[in-house]
Amino acid sequence: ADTGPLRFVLVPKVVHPWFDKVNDGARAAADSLSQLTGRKITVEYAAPQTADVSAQNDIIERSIATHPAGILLDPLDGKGNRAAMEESLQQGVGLTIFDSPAPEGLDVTAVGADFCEQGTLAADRLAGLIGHKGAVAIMMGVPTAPNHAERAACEKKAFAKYPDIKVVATGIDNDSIETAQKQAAAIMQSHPDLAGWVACDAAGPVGIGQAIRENGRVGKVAEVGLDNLNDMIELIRDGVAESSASSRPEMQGYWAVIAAWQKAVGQKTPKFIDTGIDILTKASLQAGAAR
Amino acid sequence: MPLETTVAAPRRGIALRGIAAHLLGNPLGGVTAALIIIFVAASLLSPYFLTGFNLMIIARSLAFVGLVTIGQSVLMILGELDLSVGAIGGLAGIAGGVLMVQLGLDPWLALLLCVMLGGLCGWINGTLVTRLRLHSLVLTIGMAGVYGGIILVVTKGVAITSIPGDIAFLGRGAIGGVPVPFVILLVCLAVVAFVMQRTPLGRYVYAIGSNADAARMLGIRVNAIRTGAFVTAGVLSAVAGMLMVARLGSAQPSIGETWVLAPIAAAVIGGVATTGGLGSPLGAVLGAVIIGIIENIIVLFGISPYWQSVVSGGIVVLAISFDAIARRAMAREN
Amino acid sequence: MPLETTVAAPRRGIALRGIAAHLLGNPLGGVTAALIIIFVAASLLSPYFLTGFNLMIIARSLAFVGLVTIGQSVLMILGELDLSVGAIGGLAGIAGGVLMVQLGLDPWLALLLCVMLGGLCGWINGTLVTRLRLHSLVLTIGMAGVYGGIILVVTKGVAITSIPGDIAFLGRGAIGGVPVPFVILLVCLAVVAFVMQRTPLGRYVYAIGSNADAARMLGIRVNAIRTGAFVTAGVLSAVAGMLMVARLGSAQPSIGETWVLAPIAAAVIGGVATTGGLGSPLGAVLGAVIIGIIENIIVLFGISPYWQSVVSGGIVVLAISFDAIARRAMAREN
Amino acid sequence: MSDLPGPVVRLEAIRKAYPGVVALDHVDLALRPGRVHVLAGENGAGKSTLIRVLAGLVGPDEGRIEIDGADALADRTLFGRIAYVPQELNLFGPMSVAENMFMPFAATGFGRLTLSRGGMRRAATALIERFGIHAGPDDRVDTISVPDQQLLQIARAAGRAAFDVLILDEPTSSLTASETAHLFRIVRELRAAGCAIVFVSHKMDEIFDLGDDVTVLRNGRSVGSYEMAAMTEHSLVQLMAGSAIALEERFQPRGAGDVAADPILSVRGLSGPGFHDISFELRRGEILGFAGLVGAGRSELMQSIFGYRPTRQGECLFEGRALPRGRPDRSVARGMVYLSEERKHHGIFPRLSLRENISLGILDQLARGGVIASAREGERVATVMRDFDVRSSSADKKIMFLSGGNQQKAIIGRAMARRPRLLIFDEPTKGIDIGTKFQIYRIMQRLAEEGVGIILVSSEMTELQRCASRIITMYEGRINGSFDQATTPADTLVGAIVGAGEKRHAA
Ligand SMILES: Nc1ncnc2c1ncn2[C@@H]1O[C@H](COP(=O)(O)OP(=O)(O)OP(=O)(O)O)[C@@H](O)[C@H]1O
Ligand SMILES: Nc1ncnc2c1ncn2[C@@H]1O[C@H](COP(=O)(O)OP(=O)(O)OP(=O)(O)O)[C@@H](O)[C@H]1O
Ligand SMILES: O[C@@H]1[C@@H](O)[C@@H](O)CO[C@H]1O
Ligand SMILES: [Mg+2]
Ligand SMILES: [Mg+2]
Repeated sequence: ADTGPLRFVLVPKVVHPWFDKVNDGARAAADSLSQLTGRKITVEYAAPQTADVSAQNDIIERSIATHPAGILLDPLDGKGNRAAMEESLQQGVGLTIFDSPAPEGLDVTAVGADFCEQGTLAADRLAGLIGHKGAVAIMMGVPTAPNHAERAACEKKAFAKYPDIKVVATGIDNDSIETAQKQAAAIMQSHPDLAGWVACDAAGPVGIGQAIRENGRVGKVAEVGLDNLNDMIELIRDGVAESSASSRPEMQGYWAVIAAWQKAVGQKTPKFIDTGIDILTKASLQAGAAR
Repeated sequence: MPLETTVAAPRRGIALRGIAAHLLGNPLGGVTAALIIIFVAASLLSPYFLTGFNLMIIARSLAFVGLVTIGQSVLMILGELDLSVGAIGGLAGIAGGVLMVQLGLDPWLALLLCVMLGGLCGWINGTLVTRLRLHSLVLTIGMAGVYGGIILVVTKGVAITSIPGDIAFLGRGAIGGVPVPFVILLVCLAVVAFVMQRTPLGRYVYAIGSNADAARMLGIRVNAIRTGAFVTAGVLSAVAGMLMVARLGSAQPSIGETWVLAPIAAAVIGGVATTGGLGSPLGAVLGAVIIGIIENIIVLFGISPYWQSVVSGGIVVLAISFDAIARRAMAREN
Repeated sequence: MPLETTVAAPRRGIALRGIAAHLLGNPLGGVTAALIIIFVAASLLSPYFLTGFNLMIIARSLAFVGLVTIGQSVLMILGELDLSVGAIGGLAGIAGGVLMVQLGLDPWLALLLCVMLGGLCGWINGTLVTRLRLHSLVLTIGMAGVYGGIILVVTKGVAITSIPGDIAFLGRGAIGGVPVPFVILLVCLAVVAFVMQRTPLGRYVYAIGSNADAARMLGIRVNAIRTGAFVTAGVLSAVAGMLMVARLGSAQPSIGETWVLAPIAAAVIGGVATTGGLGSPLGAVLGAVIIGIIENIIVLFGISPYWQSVVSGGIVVLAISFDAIARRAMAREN
Repeated sequence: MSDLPGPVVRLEAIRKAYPGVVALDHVDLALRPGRVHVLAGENGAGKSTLIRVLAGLVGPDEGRIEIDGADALADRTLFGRIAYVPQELNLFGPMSVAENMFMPFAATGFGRLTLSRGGMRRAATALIERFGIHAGPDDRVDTISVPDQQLLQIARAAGRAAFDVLILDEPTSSLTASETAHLFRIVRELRAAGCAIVFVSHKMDEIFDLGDDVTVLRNGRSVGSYEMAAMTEHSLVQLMAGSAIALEERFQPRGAGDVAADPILSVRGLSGPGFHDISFELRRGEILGFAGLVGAGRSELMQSIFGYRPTRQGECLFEGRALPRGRPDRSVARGMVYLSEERKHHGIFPRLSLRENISLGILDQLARGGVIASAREGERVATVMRDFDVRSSSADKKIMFLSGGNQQKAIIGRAMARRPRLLIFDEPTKGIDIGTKFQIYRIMQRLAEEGVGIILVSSEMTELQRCASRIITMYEGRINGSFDQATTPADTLVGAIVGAGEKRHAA
């Protein structure tokens, strides 16, 4: 009986290029599973237009209504998404979480990186760049998003290790480059002595980089970015940001589909799948390009 | 329509045209017809559409925008617009979070206070508009900045979590399978529609929207009624905001951000004119149902998120065009 | 006003009141007075305000919203509103990116095509509004979704970078110390203001806005002029969008997102009524200057970003209240 | 009629139906150059509709329109030969007098690419003088008085280049006697120059003063066309109404003005924008007339008493208690009603139905436990429609689709249905046919005899003489006389309203 097509719905935080990479990975996994199993396996992409939990909940619920074989979700808000996630399980639609730690008490698999480690890496690297002293700022992403919150918390903890470093400002970009740019510009206006930036999502470091450039602070304000959007890579190439601690979105999408498929066919799945972190620098990018 | 038509139609009589004529004669005809068409099309095109679960989630997610639409439609009938209704809803939600979580107030008391806060915001809008004779559109653009800004100041953009479970059923519960927020929407709609259709106060609202000077000359308390309408809109937005908090279990600073244009579009689709004096809250809510169904089927059909805005915008355009085209076609027939 | 008043005023005459009366007698009086007050206050409160560099920043950032404001104000004088002007600006910018970068077209040709694209979008809006007699507010809410959605479809949210440097000076250059975008704003304003005040066409716009039926009865081509105004607004938005691309050196999908409410608020602050027939593009642009200065001083004063929206919203409210209060005070005096 | 010139315009078998009514049913009309052709008929008879067809603004369902022998429905440019003054003001309020006069400029020779402002201003000044408009060419139209707006509307149609036919649909309904006389002089000049003129009025003296021919309409049908010379007032009224009316009837309330009793309204030293130091008393059961020229300040005074406009000084006592200023709602709550002369701006709710328009004034009386009793509403509205002869195919028709006179009757009915204790009527019978006018006078008389105090502001001297017990005259914002109607010769009254014997303001 188990030869019919399987359809998964992928629900990211928001319409965003980073999630396109996740989607690419997910499709790759679906294609190879289709080949391996002979069953038609597809991934449908359903994203909220803004990073708004209630909009995301609506999308989750509407997806449940189509009875897919499983939902792959990147929750915007552990608590705010709770009801929708429970609904999914109640309706018999399996849930796989990606880009996020697993929500407590739910029978789900989580795919992602060690976000705390990712934040810590970025913060430590920035601390080194500014000689372990000075004023720094954190761009917090979507503060309710579990992975963003974890990164922010660990970045703060990392900075706290250095007595001469002070976190003087935090911004919130809600995963929007434009918001990040505005926030960063305003924060640099009110903190002329700012020495460096870290961020908590993929949009944040791009906006920060643009603001640094627009305000003529390149070389004066350091940035260690996050993730590997094209704009981020360009910022590193141009020397606006020194480096980036990047999770691997394609891998997350890939493994999320694998886990969801396992769940759909009744196999046991691990609680957590770690997809790892890359550190991108001008040098590593050149090496990559050379390869 | 001339007398002859009503007599002639059954004679020529395709039943369908009879129905169409009837619908077009009724002020709610256009929106009802559009709704039926969209509903039937959705049912035919997606097997998931007509399931109980799907209808339930449509009803639930409709409730929030629907409540705001009721208030906005009353203001529009009066010839005003309030672009701060979304911010008021968000502010009420955040205030609820602060009162319940940070100050530990009894959730029900907090709820009451927040709804009153919504009324207060509406009262401020109304008083500024009437006392200073300001232009409500721009005043409320400004006030949306103020109320929305206060949300930011209070929360710094971070949601307030751990809302007490006591009120959760307001957002998540169901009564006989019908989601509680939807029940609340229906109750509010019934009350407002009744007032608008059957009481002097409601008639006065239409009168003011049709000719405010003449209304004042008749001894109608134009300013008091205007202010009252702003208060009503504020209260309804606050209710929507609190229901959203109850549903999410957290007070998000983004609550209400999408409650500004959609209710206006819904009201116009439902036959309310921005120039005042025309339409009804019921029509406006039917307009909101249309928008809600559109959003639902976009996901059901698996339309790419990149195309969603094109599609939903396009359908809004179609929905208002439909009415216009149908009326003109009928007019040409006769 | 009775004859006596006009005679009596100078007799009572304190000079300041004379100026005030003169300002209030002039349709641009309110906005000019508010502008002067804000300007003086800003100069006194911040030593950085009156520096050449700062004034240049204000002028440059004003240019974009200012261009959109001109188009929107013409539509408002006509009694229409276009909420898709921002999306049109963004779409033109993105189209510019595609044509120049992805298709390698000559930048100047691309620029021309994009401006024409803006006109086309405006023409679509205008044609739908006039042919189907649709409500422009809601039609353009829908069209904003469509145009904005196309941006998303084309870019998938990713900016198009490496715009050829040829056109950079349009966005970043200066002529005699005056930023090029600002010069373009002034030129467009001069042309539109001249047309509106001194040509039959412009006066027809006012006539249609104040009494469309009477205008039609006199044989004025109401629909053609309406459509033309939408086209004008589309063209001006596209110009703003292209200038923004030239300035940023990349076509951001977010261009234009903030060009919707601010121009409407600016126009109303500058004396344009949403009901039509009143105000002028010059007044509207002065309104935009007020908003621009407000945004500037918020940054100069280092107001916390969390408070910015409260402050700017509050100042918009003050700016429109100012006019109202001053007029009423003068009226009471007499 | 054989020696007359042939018709310049001929309408044949015109039919026009609106939902529920046949407004015109095979109506013929022939207009000859150099003649004033009166259209007469009761409210809703179809006069304005016929005129709109003639002006090319409304396409007839059936029939033929010949202008200069050619088919105008085939060649619509022929309608350019017809100048038209609509019954309702239709101006561009926020624009200047000059612009209103010469819109659209290209057609009037003041602008191809750019406007010739100076030329326009000069030409406007000439027309302003010719038509006796109290305004400058640069004044904003919405700041000039209603009568001046009316004159402007006429000047716009009649003042410019070539036309063969001038249509005046109730041009005098908001003009006073002297302005009317002025207008008639101009019309006669045009007639002498060979223009055909269509004239509609409900004022008998005007019809007989100006008319050469008359076509009578009744219920959308033509009763016939006649030479004016062969008509008397009685015969014309009989043709219009289908039955005779006693034109000599008077409506002074009997036993009016009990001088001993407390006055229902006393105004003391009231000043405000447009009027100064006004004092008078209105007694129970009296109809107090107010006469004056345009801009005499009567409307502003009445609106200030009512609380709609601000006052600067003085007080108003209504039944012994001061009326709060600026609160028309309080005035209404205490039993006062004001009917404005500006039907379009202050009277009707255009987008609401006739039923809603009427019941809005009495909703508090119609509500039971806060809810409007629909059955009662229907009855009361039907009563008002019957008493005031409001003709409409249905009470649910939007009032803006009713004829002007029927709109007016509806709002008078609304005002009276409230059963107020004090009624202020500002030009109440504007545009109302003579039969209904007399009916309204009768109801006013009855109300007064029941103890209601009535103030009647009117520019029709005959109306004041028919109804008022006393007449107060105003000149330039001040009261300059108070006359017992019964004993005062008309000349004395007219002398007072034009300010004879007073020091005139040096303008
Ligand atoms: N100088 C002026 N400028 C502008 N408007 C004026 C001026 N003088 C008078 N008016 C307007 O003209 C109108 C005439 O005044 P009002 O109606 O009070 O006089 P009235 O005696 O009632 O005249 P009418 O017979 O026209 O009713 C008012 O509406 C007033 O606003
Ligand atoms: N646009 C319309 N829609 C519906 N009915 C209309 C419309 N225009 C006129 N009518 C109806 O046609 C009839 C004739 O109206 P018309 O205005 O021609 O009367 P009139 O003779 O000018 O009356 P009055 O003396 O009151 O001005 C009325 O019953 C009116 O209700
Ligand atoms: O992990 C985050 C995602 O959650 C999304 O916010 C995009 O940026 C990435 O860094
Ligand atoms: Mg008429
Ligand atoms: Mg008057």
